[in-house]
Amino acid sequence: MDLSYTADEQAFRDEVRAFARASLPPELARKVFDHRRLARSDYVCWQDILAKKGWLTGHWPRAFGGLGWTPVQLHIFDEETAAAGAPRLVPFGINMVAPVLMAFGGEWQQQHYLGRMRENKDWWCQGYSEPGAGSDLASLKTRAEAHGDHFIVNGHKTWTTLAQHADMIFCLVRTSTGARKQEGISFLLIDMHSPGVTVRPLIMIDEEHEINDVYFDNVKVPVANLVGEEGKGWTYAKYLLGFERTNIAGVGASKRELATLKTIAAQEQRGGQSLARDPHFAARLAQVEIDLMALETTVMRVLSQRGKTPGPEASILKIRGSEIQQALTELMMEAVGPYALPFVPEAIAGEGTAAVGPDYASPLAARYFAWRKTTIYGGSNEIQRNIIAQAVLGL
Amino acid sequence: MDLSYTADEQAFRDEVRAFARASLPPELARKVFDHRRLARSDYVCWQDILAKKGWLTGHWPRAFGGLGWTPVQLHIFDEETAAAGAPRLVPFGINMVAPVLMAFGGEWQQQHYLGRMRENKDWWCQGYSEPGAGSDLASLKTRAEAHGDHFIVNGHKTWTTLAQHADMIFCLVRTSTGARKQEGISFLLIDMHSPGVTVRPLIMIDEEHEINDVYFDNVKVPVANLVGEEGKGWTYAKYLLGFERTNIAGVGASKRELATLKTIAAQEQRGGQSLARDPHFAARLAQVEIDLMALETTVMRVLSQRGKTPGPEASILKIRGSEIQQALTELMMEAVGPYALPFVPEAIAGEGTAAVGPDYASPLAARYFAWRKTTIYGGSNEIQRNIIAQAVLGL
Amino acid sequence: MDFSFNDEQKQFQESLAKFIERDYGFERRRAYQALPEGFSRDIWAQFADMGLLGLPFDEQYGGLGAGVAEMLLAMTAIGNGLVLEPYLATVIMAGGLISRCGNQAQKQALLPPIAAGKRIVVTALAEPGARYDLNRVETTATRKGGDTMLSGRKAVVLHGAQADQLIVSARSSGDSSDDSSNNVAAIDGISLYLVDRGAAGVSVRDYRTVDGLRAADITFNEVRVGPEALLGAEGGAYAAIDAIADAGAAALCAEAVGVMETLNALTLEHLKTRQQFGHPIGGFQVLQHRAADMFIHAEQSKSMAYLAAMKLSSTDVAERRRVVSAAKVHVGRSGRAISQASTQLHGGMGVTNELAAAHYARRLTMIDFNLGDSDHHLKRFINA
Amino acid sequence: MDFSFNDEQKQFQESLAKFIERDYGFERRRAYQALPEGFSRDIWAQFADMGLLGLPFDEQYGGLGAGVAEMLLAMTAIGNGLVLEPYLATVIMAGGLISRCGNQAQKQALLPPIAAGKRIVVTALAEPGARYDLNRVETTATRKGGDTMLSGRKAVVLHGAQADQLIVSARSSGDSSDDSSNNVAAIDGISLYLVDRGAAGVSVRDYRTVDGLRAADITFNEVRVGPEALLGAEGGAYAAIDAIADAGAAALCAEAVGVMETLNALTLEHLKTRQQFGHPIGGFQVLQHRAADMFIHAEQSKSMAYLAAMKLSSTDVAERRRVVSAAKVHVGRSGRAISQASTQLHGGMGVTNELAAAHYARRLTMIDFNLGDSDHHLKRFINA
Repeated sequence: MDLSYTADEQAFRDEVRAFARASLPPELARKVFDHRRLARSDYVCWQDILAKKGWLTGHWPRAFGGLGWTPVQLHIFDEETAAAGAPRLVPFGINMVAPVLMAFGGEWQQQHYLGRMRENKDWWCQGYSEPGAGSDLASLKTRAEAHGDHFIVNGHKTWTTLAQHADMIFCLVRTSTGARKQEGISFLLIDMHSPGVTVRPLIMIDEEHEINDVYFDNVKVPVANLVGEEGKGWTYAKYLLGFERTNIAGVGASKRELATLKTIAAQEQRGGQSLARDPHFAARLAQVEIDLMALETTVMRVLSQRGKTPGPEASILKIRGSEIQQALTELMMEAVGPYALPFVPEAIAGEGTAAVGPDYASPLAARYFAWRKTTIYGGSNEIQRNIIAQAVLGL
Repeated sequence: MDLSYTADEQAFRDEVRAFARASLPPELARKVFDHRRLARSDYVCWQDILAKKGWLTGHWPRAFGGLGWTPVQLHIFDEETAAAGAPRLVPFGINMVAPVLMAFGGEWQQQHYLGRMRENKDWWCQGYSEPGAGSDLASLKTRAEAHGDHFIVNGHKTWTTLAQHADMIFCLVRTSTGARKQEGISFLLIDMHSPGVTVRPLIMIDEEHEINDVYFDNVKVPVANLVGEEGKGWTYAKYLLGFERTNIAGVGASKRELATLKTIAAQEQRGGQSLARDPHFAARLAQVEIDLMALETTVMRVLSQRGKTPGPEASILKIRGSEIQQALTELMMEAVGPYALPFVPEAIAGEGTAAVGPDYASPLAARYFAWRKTTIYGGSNEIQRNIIAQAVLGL
Repeated sequence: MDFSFNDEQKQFQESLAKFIERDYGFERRRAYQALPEGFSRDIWAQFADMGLLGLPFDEQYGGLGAGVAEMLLAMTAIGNGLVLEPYLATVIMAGGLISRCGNQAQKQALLPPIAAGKRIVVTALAEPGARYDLNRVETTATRKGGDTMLSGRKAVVLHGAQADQLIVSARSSGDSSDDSSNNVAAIDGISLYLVDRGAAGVSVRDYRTVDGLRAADITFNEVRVGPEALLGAEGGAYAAIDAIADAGAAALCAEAVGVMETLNALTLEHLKTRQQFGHPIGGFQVLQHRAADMFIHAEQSKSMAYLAAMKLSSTDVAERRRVVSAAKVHVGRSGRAISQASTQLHGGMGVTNELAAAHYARRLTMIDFNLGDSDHHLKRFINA
Repeated sequence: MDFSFNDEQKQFQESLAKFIERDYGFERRRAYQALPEGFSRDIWAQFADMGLLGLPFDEQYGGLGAGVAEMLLAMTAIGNGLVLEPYLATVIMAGGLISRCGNQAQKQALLPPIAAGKRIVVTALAEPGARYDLNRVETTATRKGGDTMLSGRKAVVLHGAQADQLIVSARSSGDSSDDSSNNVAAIDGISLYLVDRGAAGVSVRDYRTVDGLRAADITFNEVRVGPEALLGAEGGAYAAIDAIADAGAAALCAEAVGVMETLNALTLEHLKTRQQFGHPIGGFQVLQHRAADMFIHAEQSKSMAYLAAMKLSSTDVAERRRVVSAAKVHVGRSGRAISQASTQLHGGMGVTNELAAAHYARRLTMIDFNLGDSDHHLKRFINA
């Protein structure tokens, strides 16, 4: 047992830090620090930079063109890029569908799609949830009927993050109606530019356009885009969920947000003194900081002990990670007091309109509301507690 | 709507206060304020004083020899006697079985038992819980078989509060095994001095002897002691539960404990200043104080709007009342710091042994542990939330 | 001790409920919100017809002379409907200040047109950087001949851009750093002035608030007002400001109770209808208990809102402040808990703009940021 | 970065687990507790045989020279078994102080008999009224010829009456009011002395603690000690006291993790076997989620206990204090949550003395009252 970073890990950290500092455009970092709205081009810009360096997929096995980073290296990479103000990487391709393709995809799928991911050529999104199937994912209704060398897909996905930017979507679709609803589900890759695909925005509580309804109206999908075996989609989906939960801990980003919170608290006043010195506020802030230390250590513990495949313990990371993210948005909103009230979308978008009150204040309330999603998506925290109770504790 | 006390109510408050001040033995009040262990004689002493005045059953209807106090008067009485340092009234007779006898008892039962209660002649206890039937009360197994003019009772009750002092117990017993387990339960009054009744102490987490196992081994009970109809015991028990929950809010006692907590906090030091001035502790104390204000107002609201029969909303009073009682014991224990650790039962019993550390400190940790019972007994808080969800919210 | 409403009050309550149901449905509200002023002048006129706009004013000024119970009912209905109109700012706060501090002429000139819905007056009391401390006033009032020149900035003035007139607090003497906000009587040197929103030197930055209302930051640059603009005694306005802020806080508590009622009802409806795993999700015990806690929070908040409203008329200022702060803390925290639980129970749709519940959750959360948040009032309660 | 134990450590862990299972069952523990000293000298001798009592000491003093991992494993096992023996007080705290401050002769004289289980030494550092601040020392050390006279009182000295010798902090110069406990280097004038428990002028009030251990309040009335009794530099002991208190706090965190593990296991067992309404109560979703939260708390606490243990050897004192305080806060709060949940899930029997779980819950709760509670350490964390 040695809980300090090795010299190699430390060197890697220095390298990532130096690279991020040198290559991340400062105006993009500023937008991230200030919680401004990011455009498609903002994400693509940073991912292109990483792809050129080979770091967009550094955590992939070397066999698939990655650098074979250890989980600890990946953690360092996340932490350092987040601290530098990098936007989060769009996870749906490189972190979610990629492991499924590596484990279950055909050779052409691996070469074609994984290759394009390494070069940041496609924007992927995830077609899981449906209006009637949220936490009860398996009750999905989108159908794919085989017609020779292609499927015809009809149905309605919802809650699809950034689908308006996407080139590709991976979908769970029903290819037969078996006895158990988990059976007969298949895993399909669909080109978002296909005729019959319609994206309709779902405006978020913060008036952000982040999620969408996606409609499939007789969309033709080549059989070559079926992943693995027909009817085995549920197995692949469960395999994928584990990966989704690991990344969802979001330690790197939360550490950056904690630092921002401290900066804000130092500038705000309460009763004639700095809010950071207010004992009650300081205690709440410290509690989140301690929780985050515990989470980070747990992440390291899980990663360094078990290698890359996360067990049901990953549910802890999802639960605590999302709760901490929410606590940070809540404290930030409270920190600015009455200036949490003004809502000036143009200022949040960074479109030149001045904010009302301190510049940092304007996105905070909207962000608090939007961040309530983190305990809902990726398997709600209630579902995660069910998983712990059943899969870990045997209840 | 007028939320102030009427002149009559104010006069009643003055009368109760003056009486308590004049008649409650100061050494008994001291024991109560200092959380010392109370002997049987302590309870009996105060109840005799009240009985002589007619106030032990002041809240009973005049038809049954009470004074017909309004719920607001009863609240004032509870509050003023608690503030004076009176021990709580043993509720099992006057507050629990009494309403059942008034509603469902025969004339002899009413005259005999209610009469003796008014004069504080019997100590009552409650025979509901069994080892296999806690929250699932209806699965009780104690049997009563009719043999001419008496029943023969066999079984095992547990968690029976102060049974070691009791003259009488009211019991739920099974008189037949019907289709639904709620059927075939009868409500029986049993003389604790009958042959075949054995009381075995269950030592509490604070080493207090407060609860007991009660065993019935071929105990003869006259048929005259059957309340209402055979097989209708479950109905009476549910009727009784409502009364139990109202009293359980414990506002008067919690107000006294809050005052005690403030006194302790003013005497304890943290970091060179009074604990009462410590912002973090003060904030926690204030939160409980505010919760208690809300609870008290809710009690008044429920009582003054609905008269004496409490609906399922009484579950709120049970839940919040017990949570506040626990929060008070917890803060008190924390207030004394390391001196929460010493455990000197003789000092807690007030048997002349000096306490370790401040006198007020010695019972506090034990009391914290014992008070965890308040969210368990009288229908656990989980059961109460089930009741709200189902009976109030229709889920 | 009597918590019940009399028949007249019950009738009032029912008529309010009918009005909200008929004229303030979710889609209608959206339409009002999209109007240039962010609320409906038609609705405002109907409020006037119903007597709502003069509810607490003396009858001689066109009011109904109603008491605390009616205020509770009106604000609860406003919460039920998520009403956008400037009732709090104009009737409770500005109307309250005028009733309390105004001279006969001012009352005569201002209250009847407010009650008739012809004029909107709002209060501009808080300043940037002062957070929730209304005694930290840096706006200056300087005598110039018989007139007074006002200079300074007011922050997050509710409906500031839609008002005809503003009641502005300014410092006519002393400075703000020597005030302890808990010693009301000792705070000195603050005066109130009536200012036309269109007066020279007044500049208004109008914006939406995150809970769907309108507010403004307002700058006063050498704004000249005459002697008739002074409301109440020069330098002696703080006690009135403090009292009216408490009246506003109590009204917000009642509004929050209304929001809680409707939000809880919407959430229950969702729990009973939304199917997952083949059953309504309201069958899950964890969600049942969460709903039970929401109910408990709302009931306890209602108790505190009643208590605070009752104490508004208390002659014991310390007791009034203590109870109003307790209520604001309780309602603030309960509101946070209810809005978070409701969002969670609604699942994905709960964080979209399309759901009525999302709007209720936002308002319920942001009420806490008006007239002192839970932390502010907890501190005031402790120091009371 | 490696959180795994090596084979030798795993073996050590297994042998500890076996020992606890075989020799420290609930009924056996009850019997040890009933012994006059409140623990078993036999067990203590077995600990010595296993090398536990010299675990962290240098090999030249009869120790094993083991590191942080072994300490974590030993303390976790102590928590698993709810061990009554004075391991923390003697091995971690007193042994730690001697190792750190003692001269060659003192180490030679004291450590081997401690490691052999022949002598029990404990620390007497805290004072009545000082709460958890070990720098608030009012016990005086006055020179009298070549000797030193000690006078004062020490509070809640763990196993004080069972110890052969005490390590007592006393003020040889200065006074306690001018110390800021967060500036370790600046705290001056505190010295450590070795005192025989039976020395003239030492009076001991022995008592049980609410979590089943033994402690004592000890009065020193003009107790004479020779120059050889001074441990470390005169007036310069505070840095060592602070470091050892942190070592003790980290050890308590590891012990708490062991208590949590067993308490969670007992609770799970109860949930799986206790029947209500015809099913095991572990089928109720609300109880399942509560159990899930208990598991999460325990896992997070384990992480913090590891982190704190690792930082004990850090040369950055501020960082060590910050992390140890964070761990103590986290473990304290998690322990409270787990013990409360466990009691509730056990129902009525959970608050009787007859259930093992009740004893685990008590210890878990009271650990927080040793070497600084959550509030104390939260403040230290904030000021770090």
